[in-house]
Amino acid sequence: MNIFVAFVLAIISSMLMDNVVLSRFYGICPFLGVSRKVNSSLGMGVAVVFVIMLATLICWPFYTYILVPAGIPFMDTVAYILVIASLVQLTGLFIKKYSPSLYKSLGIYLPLITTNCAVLGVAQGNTDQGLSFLDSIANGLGTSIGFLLIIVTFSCIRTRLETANTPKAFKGLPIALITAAIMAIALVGLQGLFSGIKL
Amino acid sequence: MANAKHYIFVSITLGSIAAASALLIGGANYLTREKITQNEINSINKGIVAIFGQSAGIIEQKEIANDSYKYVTYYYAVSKEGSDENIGVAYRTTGSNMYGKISLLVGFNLSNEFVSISVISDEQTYAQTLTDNYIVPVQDGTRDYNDVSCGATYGAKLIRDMINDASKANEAQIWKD
Amino acid sequence: MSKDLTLVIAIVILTALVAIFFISFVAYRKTPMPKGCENLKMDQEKCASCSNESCMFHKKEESEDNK
Amino acid sequence: MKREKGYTKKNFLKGIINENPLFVSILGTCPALATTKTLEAAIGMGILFTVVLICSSALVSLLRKVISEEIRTPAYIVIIATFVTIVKMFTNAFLPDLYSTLGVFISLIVVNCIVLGRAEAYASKNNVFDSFIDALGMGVGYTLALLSMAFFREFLGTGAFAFGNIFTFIPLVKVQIIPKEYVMSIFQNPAGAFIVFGLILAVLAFIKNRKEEYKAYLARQEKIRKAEEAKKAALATAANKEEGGNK
Repeated sequence: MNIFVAFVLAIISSMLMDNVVLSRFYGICPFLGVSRKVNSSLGMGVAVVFVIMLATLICWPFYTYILVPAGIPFMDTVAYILVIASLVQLTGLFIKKYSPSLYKSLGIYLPLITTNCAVLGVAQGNTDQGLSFLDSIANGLGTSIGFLLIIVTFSCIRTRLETANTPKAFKGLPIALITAAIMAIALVGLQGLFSGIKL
Repeated sequence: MANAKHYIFVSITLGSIAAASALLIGGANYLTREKITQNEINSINKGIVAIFGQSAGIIEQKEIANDSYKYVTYYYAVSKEGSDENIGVAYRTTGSNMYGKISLLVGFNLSNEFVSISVISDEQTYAQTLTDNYIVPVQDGTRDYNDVSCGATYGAKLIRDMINDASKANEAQIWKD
Repeated sequence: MSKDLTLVIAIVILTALVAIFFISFVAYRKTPMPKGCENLKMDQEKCASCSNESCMFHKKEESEDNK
Repeated sequence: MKREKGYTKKNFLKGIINENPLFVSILGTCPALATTKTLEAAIGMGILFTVVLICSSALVSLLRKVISEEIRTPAYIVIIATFVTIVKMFTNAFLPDLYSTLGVFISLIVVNCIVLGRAEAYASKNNVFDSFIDALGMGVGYTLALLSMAFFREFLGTGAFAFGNIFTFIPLVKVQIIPKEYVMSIFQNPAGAFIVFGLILAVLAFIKNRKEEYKAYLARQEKIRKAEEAKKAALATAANKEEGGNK
C-alpha cells in the first residue's frame, strides 16, 4: 500500500465522511455563530485551518518527546490548552506586526479560536487514539479543511435562508440546525466512496 | 519601581497557580493510578468470560515480543474455575490504523478452532460502525471477512489482520518457547 | 525515575508553559494595532449564538451599548 | 452589600430557566450534540460538567482578589484545565465505562464556553457562596437540557430506555416501548442530534412568540376596554346634560 494514497485517503475521510462539524460535533459554536456572512465564515475557517495545523505540528511531538519521557503523559490536556492559547496569541502577534492586510481579514477571528473545541479536540484525539505523526498530520489537515469547507457552504445556505419564507418559530437558529442535519445526512451518503481501493 | 513590583507579584501568582495545578494533577494521578491498572486487568478477565463463558479464568499469561507477529502482545491460557484443566487459549492483540488504536482478545479452543473475539479497549473515532458492522458479526460466528465501509475506505481491515495474526501465532504455538 | 523528580519536572514544564503563554499574551496586547484596523468589526454582525464573555466582540458591543 | 430577599433562590433558578446555558444562551453545544445518544451518557456528562463548573467557579471566586486583571485569562485556563484533568482521571478510575463512552469530550470541557464565561462574568465579581449557587444552577440547568435532548434521541432512536450499561453499579434494566421494527435510527445518528436540537429550539421560540402575542393581545384588549369606558363616560355625561336641559 502506497503511503501517499493512504495519506490522501485519511485526509479525505476526515474531511468529508467524518466531517469535524457534522459527525464529530467539534466547533459547533463558531459554526452557528460566525456563519451569517460568507466573508466572516471564510476568515474564521482560514484562521482555524492555520491554528489546527500549527497545533498538530507542535502538540504531537510535545507529547511524544517531552511528556512521555518525563513520565507525565497525564498532563496532556493542560499542556495542550496552554500550547494552543500561546499559539493563538503568538500568531496574532506576528500578523499584527508584519502583515496588517492579513490582520485585517483574519485578526478578529484569532482570539475566538482558543475556545474552539476543534483545535483541542484534534490535538487531544491524535494522542488519545495513538495515531502516528503522519496520521496526525492527515487528521489535522483533513479536519481543518473540512471545517473550512462546511462553514463556508453553510454560510452560503444561510444567506439564502435569511430571505426565505420560514415559519416564525423556525427563524434564525432552528432552521439553521435543520439545514445542518440535512447536510449531515448528505455527507453520510459518501461513506465508502473509494472502497474499490485495496488498502 | 512600582511597575517592577507589580510584575513580580503577577509572576509569583501565576507561578504558584501553575505549581499548585501540577501538584494537584500529580496527586490525583497518584490516587487513581492503581485503580486504572486494576480496571485494565478486570476488562481482560471480562473479555475471557465473554469468549469462553462463565467461570472461565486465566491460569497462565506470557508477554510475547515476536517481530513476525506484530499485533500479538500477550498470551493467556484459560481454564475452568477451580480446576487446572485447560479449555483454550486467548491472545491479546493491539494495533492501530488511521482511525486510532484498538485492542482485542482473540480466543481459540484446544483443537485450534477460532471461538470468538472481545474488545478490550477501543480508541477509534468511529467505533460505532466498526462494532455494529464487524465485531458483532465476528462474535456471532461469521468469519467471511467482508470489509465494511468506514470513512473513505475500509476501517475493519485492522481487525481482520489482528485475528489472522493471532490465528497464525496459535498454529505456530509461539508461546511454547 | 523517582516520584519526586517526576513531580518537579511536571511543575517546571507547566510553569514554563504558563510563562510562555503569559509573555505572548502581554506582548499581543502591547503590540499596537496596525493602521486601518482600529475599528474592525465582524461585518457589522453580532455573534447572536454566543454569549462568551471572554470574546472580544462581546465586550465591544457592550461598551457601544453603554455609549 | 445589601442583598434582597430570596436572592439565592433566584440566583439558582436563573440558570435553569431564564438563562439556561444550552437553550437560551446556546452555549456548550458540542457536548450537547455529541453525548446525548443515551440518557445515561447525558447524565454522566452533566454531572462531570457540573463538578468542573462548581469547582472552578468556587476557586476563581476565592482567588478573585489575588488574580489581577491582566493575568485573568491564563490563570482561569490553568484552573479549569486542572479540574478537568482531575475529573478525567477519577472517571477513568471509578467509572471506566463512562470514560470510554464520553472519550475526548471530557477533555473538551476545558474549552466549553460556559465554564470560562461563568468564571469571567460571575465568579470573578461575586463571593464564594453566590458563585457556588450560580455554578450549581447553571450545571443543573445544563444537565436538564442535555437530559431532555437525550430523552427524545434515545426514545425515538432505539425505542427503549436502557440503564446499567454505563453506570455498572446499578442493575441492567431495559424497557422496550416502541417495537424494534418501528424505531427511527436516524435519531441515534449525528443528523438526528441536529434535528432534535433544532426542533426543541423551535418549540421554545414558538412558546416565546405565543407569550409575546398573548401579552400584546392583552394590552390591546385593555386599550379597547379603556376606550369603551371613556366613550360610555362621555355618553353618560352627555345624557346627564340632556336630562338637565329637559328639566
